[in-house]
Amino acid sequence: MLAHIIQTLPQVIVDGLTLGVVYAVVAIGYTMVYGILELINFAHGEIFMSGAFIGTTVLLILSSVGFLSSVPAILAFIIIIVIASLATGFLGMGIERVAYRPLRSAPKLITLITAIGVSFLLQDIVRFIAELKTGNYIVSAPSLFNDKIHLKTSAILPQFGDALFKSSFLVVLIVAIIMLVALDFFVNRTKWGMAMRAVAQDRETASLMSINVNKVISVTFFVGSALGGATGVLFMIQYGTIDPYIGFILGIKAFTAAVLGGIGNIRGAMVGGLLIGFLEMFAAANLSTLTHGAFGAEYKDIFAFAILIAVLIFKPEGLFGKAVVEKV
Amino acid sequence: MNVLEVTDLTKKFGGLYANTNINMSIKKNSITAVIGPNGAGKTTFFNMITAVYKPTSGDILLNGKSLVGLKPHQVTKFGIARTFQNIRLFHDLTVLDNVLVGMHHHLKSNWVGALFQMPRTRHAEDNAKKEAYQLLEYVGLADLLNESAGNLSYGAQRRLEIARAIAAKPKVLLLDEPAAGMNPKETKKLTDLIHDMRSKLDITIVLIEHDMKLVMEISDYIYVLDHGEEIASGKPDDIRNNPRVIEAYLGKGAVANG
Amino acid sequence: MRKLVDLFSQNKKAQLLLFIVYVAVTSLSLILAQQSVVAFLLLLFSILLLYFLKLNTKAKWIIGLLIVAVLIPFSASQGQAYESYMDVATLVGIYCAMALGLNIVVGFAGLLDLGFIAFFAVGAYTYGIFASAQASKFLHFGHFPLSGESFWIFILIGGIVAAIFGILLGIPVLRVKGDYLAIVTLGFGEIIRIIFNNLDHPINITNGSMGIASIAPPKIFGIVIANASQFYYVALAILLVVIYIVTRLEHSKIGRAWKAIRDNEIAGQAMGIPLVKTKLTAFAIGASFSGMMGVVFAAKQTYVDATSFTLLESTTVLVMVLLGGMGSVPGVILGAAVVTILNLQVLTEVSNWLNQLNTNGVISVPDALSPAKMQRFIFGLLLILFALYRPKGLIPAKNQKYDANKLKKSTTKSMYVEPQVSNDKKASGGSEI
Amino acid sequence: MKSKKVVSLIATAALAFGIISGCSSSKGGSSGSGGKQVIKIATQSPLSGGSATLGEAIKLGAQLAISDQKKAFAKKGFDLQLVPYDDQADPKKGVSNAQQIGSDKSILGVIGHLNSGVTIPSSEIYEKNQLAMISPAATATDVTDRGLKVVNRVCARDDFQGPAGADFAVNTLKAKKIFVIQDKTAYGSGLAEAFRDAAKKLGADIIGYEGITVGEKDFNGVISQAASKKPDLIYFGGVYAEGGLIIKQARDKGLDIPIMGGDGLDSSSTVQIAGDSVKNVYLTSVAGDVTKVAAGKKFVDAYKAKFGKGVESYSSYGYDATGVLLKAIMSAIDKNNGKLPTREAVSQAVRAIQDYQGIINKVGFDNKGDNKFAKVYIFKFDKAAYPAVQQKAISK
Repeated sequence: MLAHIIQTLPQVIVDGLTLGVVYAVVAIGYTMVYGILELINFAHGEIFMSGAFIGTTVLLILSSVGFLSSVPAILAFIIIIVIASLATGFLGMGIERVAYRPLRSAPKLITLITAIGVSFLLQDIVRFIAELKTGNYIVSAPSLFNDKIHLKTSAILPQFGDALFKSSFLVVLIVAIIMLVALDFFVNRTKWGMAMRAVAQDRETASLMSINVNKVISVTFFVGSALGGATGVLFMIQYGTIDPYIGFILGIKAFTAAVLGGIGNIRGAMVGGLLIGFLEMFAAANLSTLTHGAFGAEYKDIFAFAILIAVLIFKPEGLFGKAVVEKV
Repeated sequence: MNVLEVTDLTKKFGGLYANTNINMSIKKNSITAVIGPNGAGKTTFFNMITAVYKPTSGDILLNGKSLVGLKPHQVTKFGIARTFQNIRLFHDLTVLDNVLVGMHHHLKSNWVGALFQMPRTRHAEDNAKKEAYQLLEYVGLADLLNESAGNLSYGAQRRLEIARAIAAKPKVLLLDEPAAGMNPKETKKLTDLIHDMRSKLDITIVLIEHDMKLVMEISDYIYVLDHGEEIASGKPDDIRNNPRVIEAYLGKGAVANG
Repeated sequence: MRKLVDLFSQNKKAQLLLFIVYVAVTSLSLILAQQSVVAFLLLLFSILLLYFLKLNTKAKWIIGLLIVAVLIPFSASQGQAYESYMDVATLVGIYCAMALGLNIVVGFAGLLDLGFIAFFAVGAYTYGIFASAQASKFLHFGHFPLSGESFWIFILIGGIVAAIFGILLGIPVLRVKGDYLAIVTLGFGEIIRIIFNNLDHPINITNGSMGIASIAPPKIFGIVIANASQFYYVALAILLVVIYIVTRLEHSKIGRAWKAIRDNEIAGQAMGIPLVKTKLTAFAIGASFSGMMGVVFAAKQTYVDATSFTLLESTTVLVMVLLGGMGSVPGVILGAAVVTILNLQVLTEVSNWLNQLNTNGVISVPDALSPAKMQRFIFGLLLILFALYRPKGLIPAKNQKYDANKLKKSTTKSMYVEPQVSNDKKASGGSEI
Repeated sequence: MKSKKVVSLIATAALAFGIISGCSSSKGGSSGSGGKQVIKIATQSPLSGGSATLGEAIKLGAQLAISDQKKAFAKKGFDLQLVPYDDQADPKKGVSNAQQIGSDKSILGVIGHLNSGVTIPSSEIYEKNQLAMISPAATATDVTDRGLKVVNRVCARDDFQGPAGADFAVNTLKAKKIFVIQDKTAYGSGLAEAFRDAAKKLGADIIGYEGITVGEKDFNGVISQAASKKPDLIYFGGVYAEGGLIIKQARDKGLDIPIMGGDGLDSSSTVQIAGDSVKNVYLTSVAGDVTKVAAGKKFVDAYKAKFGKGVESYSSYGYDATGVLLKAIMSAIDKNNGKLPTREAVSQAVRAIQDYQGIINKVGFDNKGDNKFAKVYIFKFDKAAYPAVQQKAISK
C-alpha cells in the first residue's frame, strides 16, 4: 500500500502543483479584496471564469486569422493573457463600482448577497454568449503547448514512479510564479501597495492621510481581478475545456485555500492554494487505497471542505494569519 | 461591605500589557469612577469583568464568588450589567423591545410556553412589558416606546442603554463613558439619574468617565489607571491633588512646574 | 384623485366590496376558462390584496383560509389543469415553509446559511429510506417499506432528525462569524449532498446516485394520497402550523433574543443572552421546518436523489427570503410564492410561448435566450437589484407596536416607583430626533 | 410610513402583473390553424445544463419527425404540434412539467426523458394521466421494471448495454485488468455498475472503481491512480463533458490503452473536447450508426438541412420514438373513426406496436415497455471525427 503511494507521489505532486498554483492565484484575489473590504467577493470565481472565456475567444480569433501558425506559441500566449487580464481587471473594477460601492456602509449580509447575485449574473451572461456563438456552452480551445515531458523521478529514488506532464504545466507554473512574485513586490514595495495596506489597516485614518480610498479599492479590485482573469487563461491552457460554471466550485476551493493560509495574508493564500491542490490530488489518487476501497476518489471534495471547517473551528485565523480581537 | 473585589487583574494582548495587577474593592451601593487618559486600559478592565475578555491572571469576585471563566451572559445573570462606550443598542428593535431583551435572564417564559400560549408565560410577558414601560418612564423615553432604537438621538440612546442595563436587575452597573457626547444640560440630567439609581434601585455603580466635573461631583471613590496600571485611588479630593494623576494627565512637566 | 385614493384607503366597506368582486371575478374566470394560468395567478394574488386590506387580523385569517382551502381548489378543479395548478400550489407551500425556516436563521438571527437545502434533503431521505425497500438493505430487522400510514409520524420524525442535523452543524459552525459562517454552511451543504450521493458503499444507506425509487405514498383512513390536489392540503396544513409557530416565536422571548444577537452580538451577550444556545435554537427550528417539508417532498415525488439538493436550491430559498423581506413573515411567504411560481410556471410558460412563436416563424429568438434557461440570470439580477434598491424586500419587516395605554395601567408593583427625570422628557428625548 | 406601504404595494403589484402579462398570451387554444383539431406531442429533455447537447438532439429528432408527418395528419383533419419542455435534468422540474403536460389535454404523448433519474418520478405523473411516454434514452432498469402501463423506451437497458460492453472489452479487446471510473450520477453509476459486474463474471480483474465530480475539469488524481495500476482498459460511465477530458488527460499520462464508455460519450462534443486523444476510444451505444443504412443517410441530410447541425447519438432515437408515437396515434385515430382518440387509447396503441421500422432498427414493445429489438452497438474512434466507426451490433 505504502509502496503504491510512494510510487505515484511524483506524478501526484506535479498534478497537485498545477491545480495548486491555480488555486493559489485565485485565492490571492479573494484575500486582497477581503483584506481591504472585509468582503468575500463571491464573484471572484466568475471573474476567473470570464478570464478563461475571454482568453479562449482571443485564442480562437487569433487562430482563425492564421496568426497562430505564423508566430511562436509563447508570443500568442502573452498576447492572450495580457488582453484577458486587462479585460477582467476592468470587469472587476466595474463590478465593485456598480454592485459593492453603493453598499459599503450596508450590513455585510447584504453585500454578500449582491456578490452572489453578480456571480449568478456572470455565469448566465457568459453562458448565453457562448451558446449563441457556438451552440454549446462547453467550449474547447486549441492547445498551445502540447509537448510531453517525461520526468525521470525514478532515477532519484527507485521507489518512485516517473512523472509525465505537458509543457503547458511549465508555462502555468512559471507564469503563476512570476505573477506571485510581481504581486508580492507590488504590495510590499510600491506606493500603491503601501496605500492598499494602509486602507486595509484602517480606512478612515488612511483617508485622513490623503489617500484616495475609493481609488485604492478600485486598484485592488483591478489587480485582484486581473490576476483571476490571467489564472483563467492558465486554466484554459492547461485543461483545454471550459464552461461557465468552472468558477463557482473552483472559487470556493480557492477561498478555502485563502482561509487556510489566513485570509488577508497574501503569502498565506499562496501556501494555502498549493496545499489544497496537493491534498485534493493526493486524496483522489490514494483515498481508496488508504481506506481499502471504503471511500473512493468521490470523497475528495468532502476532504477539502472538511479541512475548511476544521481550520475555521480550530484556528480561525488560518495558518499564517493573526488573530483579530474585536474591539468592544 | 464590598460587592466587587478585583485582585491582581492582568490582561496581556500578545506581548502587550493592557492591564497590570489591578486591585479594587468596591463598596455596596457606592458610586465608583475609573478614570485615566486614553488608552489607559479602562475599557479592557470593564471587558474583563463582563467576561468579554478572559483575564490573563487575577481574580474577580462578586459577593465572594469568582466570575473568572464564566461566559458573558452568565456574568449578567450573576448580577453585573453594563453599557458600552460606543453605544451598542439593538438598532432595528423598538425601544421597548430593547428593554425587554435586557430582562432576558430573569423573564420566566420559554419557547414552549410561547408556542402554546401558556398562562404563566403570558402573564410573565405582560408583566415584563409593563415593567419595561415603567423603566422607560424612569429614564424619560416612554413616549418613544415604539420607535426603532436606531432612530433615537444620541443622548436618548445613552439613556436607553442604561434602561436596558437596569432591566437586567444588576447588583453592579458598569457605565462606560455615559456622558460622552452630551451637552451640559444632558450631563446634568444624567448625574441626577445616576444618583437616583443608586438611592432608589439599590445598585452599585462603577463608571468610566472623562468629564472630570461629573466624576468629581458624583463619585464616592476614584481609581486612576495609566498605561494599564493603577496609579492612584481615593476620594475625589485626594485624587484632585495627587501629583501622579496630574502627571499622567498633563505630562511630567506639569508637576515640576506646578 | 388623491383624495379619492385617501378616501378609499380609509373606507373599509368599499375595500371589502371591491375585494369580493375581485375574488369573484378571478375565480369565475378560472372556472370558465379551461386552462388559464393568468386567472389562477390573479386568484392567488387576492391573498396579497387581502393582506393590505383594512380589516382586523382574525377576519383576514378566516377569509384567507377560505380562499386558500376552499375557493382555490374548487375553482381550479373545474378546469383541466387542476393537478398542474395544485402541484405548483403544493410546491409553493413547501417552499414557503422552507423560506420561513430560513427566515428564522437569516432574517431573525442574522446567520447567513448557504447550505439550508441540506436539511430538506435530510427530511426527504429520512422518509425515502424507510418508506421504500431501501431500509432493508442495511437494516436486518423490521419490515420495509413501512406503510403509507407512517407518513404522518414521519413528518415529525423528519423535522426532528433535521433539527438534530441543524444542531450538529451548528455546534462546530457557530464558532465562526459572518462571512465565514456563510462559507462554512455552504461547504456543509455540499458535504451533505456529496455524502448522500455516495453513501451506497461501504454501507448502502441512500442508494447513492441511483436514488431511491418507489417511495410509498401517504395513507390516511385507507385513502392513498397520491395526487397533487391531495398533497396540497398536507402542505397547507403544515404551512399553517409553521406560520403559527413562527409568529408566536417571533414575539416571544426567544424571538427578541434572535433579533438582539442579529443587531449586536456583544450587547446581546451582555444582556444575558446565551449566544450558542440561542443560535442553535434558530438553526434547529429553522431546520426542522425544512425537514418536515422534505418528508412531504419525498412522498410527493415518490423518488429522491441528490440532484434535488444542489447549491442552486439553497440560493433559491435565500432569494425568496431576501425578495420578500428578511425577518418579515408575510414578506417571506410572498417571496416564496413569487419565486416558485416564476420558476415553475411563468418561465416555462413564457419559454413555451416563445418557442411557439419561433416555430410558427413569427419571431426568431435564439435558443440560448430561452427564459427557462435564464433562472440564474433572473435570480442574480433580483438579488442585486433588491440588495441595492430595496434591501428590506417587498414587504419590509415591521416591529410589533405596543399600546402605551395598556402598559400604563399597571397593577403590579414595580421596584421603580416614581419616575424622576421624566418631567421634561420632551426636551431630552423626543425633540432631538 | 404610509408612502412606504404604497411603494411596496405598487412594487409587488408590478412584479405580479409583470409575471402575469408574460404568460397571458400563452394560453393555448384548442383549435389550431384552419379550424383543425390540435394534437400536441411534448418532449421533455434537458435543454440547458451539462447534458444539453443530448437533450437538444432528442428535441430536434422529434421536431423532424413531426414536420415529416404534419401533412399526413393534416389530411385527417389534425394539426400536429410540438411542445418542447426543458426538464433541466432535475427531477423536481421534470415532475412539475409533467403535471403541466398532463393538464394540457391536447397533448397525446411524451417523448423523453434523457435521464433515468428524471424519467422515474415524472412517469408516475404520466401514469396518472394515462399519457403515453416513450423514452429514447433512459436506460436504467427501474424505468420499466416498475411495470407502468404508459412507460416505454426504444433504447436498450443498462443491464443489456453494460454487459454488452463488458463482453466486447473482455472477449474482443482481451482486457484482463480493467479500471472503472463513473461520474456518480444515476446514469453513470448504473451503467458502470452493470459493466463492472458483467466484466467480473467474464473473468476480468476490476482493479479500481472510482467516482469523479461532474462539472470539474481536473481528473488527474484518479487517472494517476489508474496509471499506476497499469490497466488494459479504462471504462468510463458518464457523459461527454467529463469523458472527453478523462480521455485527454489519460493520454497525457501516457495511457494509450483502449478507453471505453457508454452512450453518454456518443456525441460530437466528445471529439471536440478530447481532440486527437479520442483515437482508440470505444463506446457502446444504444443508437446505431445512422449512416450505415440508406434511410439513415437521408435522415442525416434532412436533419442537417433543417437545423444546420450534425446528428447526435439520440437524434435518430428521438426521431424514431416520435415516429412510433405518431404511428400509434394514427392507428388510434383510425380505430376511433377518424376522431380524436383518448390518451388511454393512444397509450394502449403504443404498447401494441410490435413491428415499427425505425431508421436503424425495429421497434416493438414487450409487456414492460422495453424494445424487443433494441440493440447495442459498439463504436470505435479511429480519428478525431464524429461519428465513430461502428464495430459490431449486438442483439439480445
